[in-house]
Amino acid sequence: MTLTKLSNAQIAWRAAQDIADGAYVNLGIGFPEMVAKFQPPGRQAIFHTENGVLDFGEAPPEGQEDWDLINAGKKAVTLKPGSAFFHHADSFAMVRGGHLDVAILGAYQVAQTGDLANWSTGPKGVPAVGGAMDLVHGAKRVAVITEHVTKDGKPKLVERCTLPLTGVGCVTRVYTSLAVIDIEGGRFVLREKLPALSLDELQSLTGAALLLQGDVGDLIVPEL
Amino acid sequence: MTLTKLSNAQIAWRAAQDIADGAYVNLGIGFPEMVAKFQPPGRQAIFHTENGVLDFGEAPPEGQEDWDLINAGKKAVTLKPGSAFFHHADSFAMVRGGHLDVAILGAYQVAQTGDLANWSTGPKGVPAVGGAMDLVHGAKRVAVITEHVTKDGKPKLVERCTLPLTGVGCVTRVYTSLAVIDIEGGRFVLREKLPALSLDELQSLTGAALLLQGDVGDLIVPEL
Amino acid sequence: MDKRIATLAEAVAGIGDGATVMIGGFGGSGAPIELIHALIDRFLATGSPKDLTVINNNAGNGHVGIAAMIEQGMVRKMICSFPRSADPRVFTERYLAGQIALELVPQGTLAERIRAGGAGIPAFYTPTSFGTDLAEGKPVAEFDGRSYVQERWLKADVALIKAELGDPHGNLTYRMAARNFNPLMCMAAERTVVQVSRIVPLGGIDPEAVVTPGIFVSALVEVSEPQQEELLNRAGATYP
Amino acid sequence: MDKRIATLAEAVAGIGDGATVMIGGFGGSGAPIELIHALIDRFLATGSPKDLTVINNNAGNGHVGIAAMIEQGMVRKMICSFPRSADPRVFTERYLAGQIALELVPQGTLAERIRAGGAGIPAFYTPTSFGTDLAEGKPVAEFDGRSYVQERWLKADVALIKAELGDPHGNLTYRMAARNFNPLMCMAAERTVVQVSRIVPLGGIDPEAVVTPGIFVSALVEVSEPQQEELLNRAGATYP
Repeated sequence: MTLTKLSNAQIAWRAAQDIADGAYVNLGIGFPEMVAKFQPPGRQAIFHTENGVLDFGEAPPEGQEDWDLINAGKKAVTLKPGSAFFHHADSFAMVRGGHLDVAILGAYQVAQTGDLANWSTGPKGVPAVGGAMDLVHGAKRVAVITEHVTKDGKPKLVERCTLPLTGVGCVTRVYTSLAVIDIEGGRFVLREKLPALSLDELQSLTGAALLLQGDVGDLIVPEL
Repeated sequence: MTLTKLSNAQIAWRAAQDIADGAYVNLGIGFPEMVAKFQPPGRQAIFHTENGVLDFGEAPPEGQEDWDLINAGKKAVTLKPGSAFFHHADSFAMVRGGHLDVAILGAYQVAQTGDLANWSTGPKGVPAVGGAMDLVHGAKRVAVITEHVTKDGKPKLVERCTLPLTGVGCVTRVYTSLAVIDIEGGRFVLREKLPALSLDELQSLTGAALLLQGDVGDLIVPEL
Repeated sequence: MDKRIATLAEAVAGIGDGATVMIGGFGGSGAPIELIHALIDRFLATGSPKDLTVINNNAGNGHVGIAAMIEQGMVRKMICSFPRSADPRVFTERYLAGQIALELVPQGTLAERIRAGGAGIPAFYTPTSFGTDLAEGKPVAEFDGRSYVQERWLKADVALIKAELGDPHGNLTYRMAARNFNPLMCMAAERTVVQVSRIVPLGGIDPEAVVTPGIFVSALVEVSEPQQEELLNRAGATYP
Repeated sequence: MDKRIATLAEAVAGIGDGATVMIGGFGGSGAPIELIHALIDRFLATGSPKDLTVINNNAGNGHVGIAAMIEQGMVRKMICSFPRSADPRVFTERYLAGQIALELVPQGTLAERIRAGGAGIPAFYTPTSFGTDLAEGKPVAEFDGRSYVQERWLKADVALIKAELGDPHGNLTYRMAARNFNPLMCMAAERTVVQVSRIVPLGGIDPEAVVTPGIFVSALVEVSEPQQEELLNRAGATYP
């Protein structure tokens, strides 16, 4: 297949377009953090980090880090006017209590039921979970950004997760390198796909049936 | 009977003698608040009030009240250097979490099992509980100060409470107008009594058996 | 994003009949008198909102604030720990006449249930009230040999809050013991409306001094010289 | 009452073999490096304390702080949410060799269990981990049609805490995001020992700015230029 799939930055860009002005957002560690760079002009989201900061900004210039001012990924960040500090119990009250508008997370697998597997690839090695299991049960909207398939070409969108679950029935939208897919009533509903990609091709790269409801939009993302 | 029983102030004085320097103390609304006046010289307790102040001081002069600075009895208080404000959940974390050294409460009835009834005199009228039920389950030591008998001469120290309970098995010491009595192993153990009062007289005013363990001290309190 | 609104009337506009309303304050300290009175104004003008369930530590004092709401017949039920006050007649008479319902909750349990509502904790166990009439009908369980009562979270449609400073994002501070239930109620309502004594610009509150982060606040309105319930009652005030 | 103590050695003197020790911090931010190293010094000098259960968000990084405790063989078990770091080798090797036990707890559940320990709440329900491997063996219950997992409180014999300002009564403030688990752990330990960057006189902290009231603090020691774990690791530091 010679299809040009979206880059990580482009997936992050697409996810950022759905974040409303003034939304409270938590971005998972790693790839999802990139979403913060692509806030549409005129909109300003407020970012939450589990370790106890609301409304933090981008990384400081190298050498100017303050290691008491970090995000959940333990990277140095900066403050914006209107930021606030709080302890971990208050921070996860924000998460679990339904106060975040959006959480955007990475995934190993997402099932058509909304189940998410993103914390463990199995019994080998040292298990580590962090805040992932809390985040999936708090935000009003839990979205995933991910490659559409694994490095060896296996579907990441599946009927049923085979890896250890992070949460049950929690994901409502998936932004992939090929498509935007909602999860509704236990089914994948295709919303947008790369224009060059046929429905059949997309279905063949997806581990569960793609439902169509109304028009499928073109997934068009700028060069980044 | 012409016995001179202790005044409320004297009962409060006696209770205050058992409060160690640096103890964290909650005094119930009303009569127990009087205990704060009688801290022995050289000792300083830190007083907690349920509505969210630690280390408050006595009432301000009339006309200088700030009605945002009140105690649980809704009386104006003052601050001492080293005081702190906190919200109600943190305040009752202090209570329920076992962080207070002593709570001193009033009582309608105390049973030899340590059960306390101090919030309701029965189904008539408007029930109101406040923080009483929390306080009896938090402090390391829950003490009661009370008249030894009711206004019409009935025992307040009883085998079993007949009034609605505030808490089960929570009181460990009772300071009355006649005696100091510990509750141990489901029995009243007499520690001190007014010197002019015979054991038989005290027993006749008490609704459950008084156990003796070692010497009974003289309950001697200054004129106040 | 700017959560500031201009008028008290706007602040209380969305509250519907039958709503559950948390109202901050412990007695008069931290009570949002102006928001409450704006709600009464709306009721007098429109007949709504009525049949409210009000959650507060108390049940009103004198003839202002929550007592005035009850007096106007807006309140169907009180959830509180201590429905007594210096002058509790408004609640007392209606309660004894069977015109208002009461759910009596120990004060610490009330605070913890509200926090649980805000923190996504549907139920918890507490030693408080075990073996008493107030535990009747509630599940009990034993942990490490001690008995506990299961309590459920409390949530509300709206919280009416009084704070000291607020910025456009809704970050708040409180004045002394007026803090009490206010930060907890901010967390536990679908919509949290705050009267603040002073609105400051973004960055006007030290991020380490913020007590309620703005994520818990929906709207704020400045009331620069707020009334104190205690002083109103000492002056024999009534509302309206 | 004066909770100040003079030396780090005194601060960690009472911790016994087999103790459960909460250690504040999220990664290096808020980690009480000097208290941890004082505990290692004691172990090296006396062989005690050993067989510790350590509660922290992480499981050490590099060869300082908690990683150095593990490296010295003082730790029997870690209770944490994320035993990974830039350089997690010390924990990883011992874990894979079966030399150290791990109780993995979701981060928010870890925070809430510690708070519950401090607040006298023996158990609570949370949606977190429902239907996952981490809920195995735990009671579940349904509330309002949704499923939840029951979690127990966490308490400790000792908490080692890093704060910014402290007064002689133990009132504390924290520096920025170094707050994290520290205020919760203060509440949940039998004995709470704090290293502060500066001790101020009574009254030196605005009562409204106090984050941890002194009632939760047993002892404090001034460490005026505390080390930052992140910088130590970037410099390749090891302890001792």
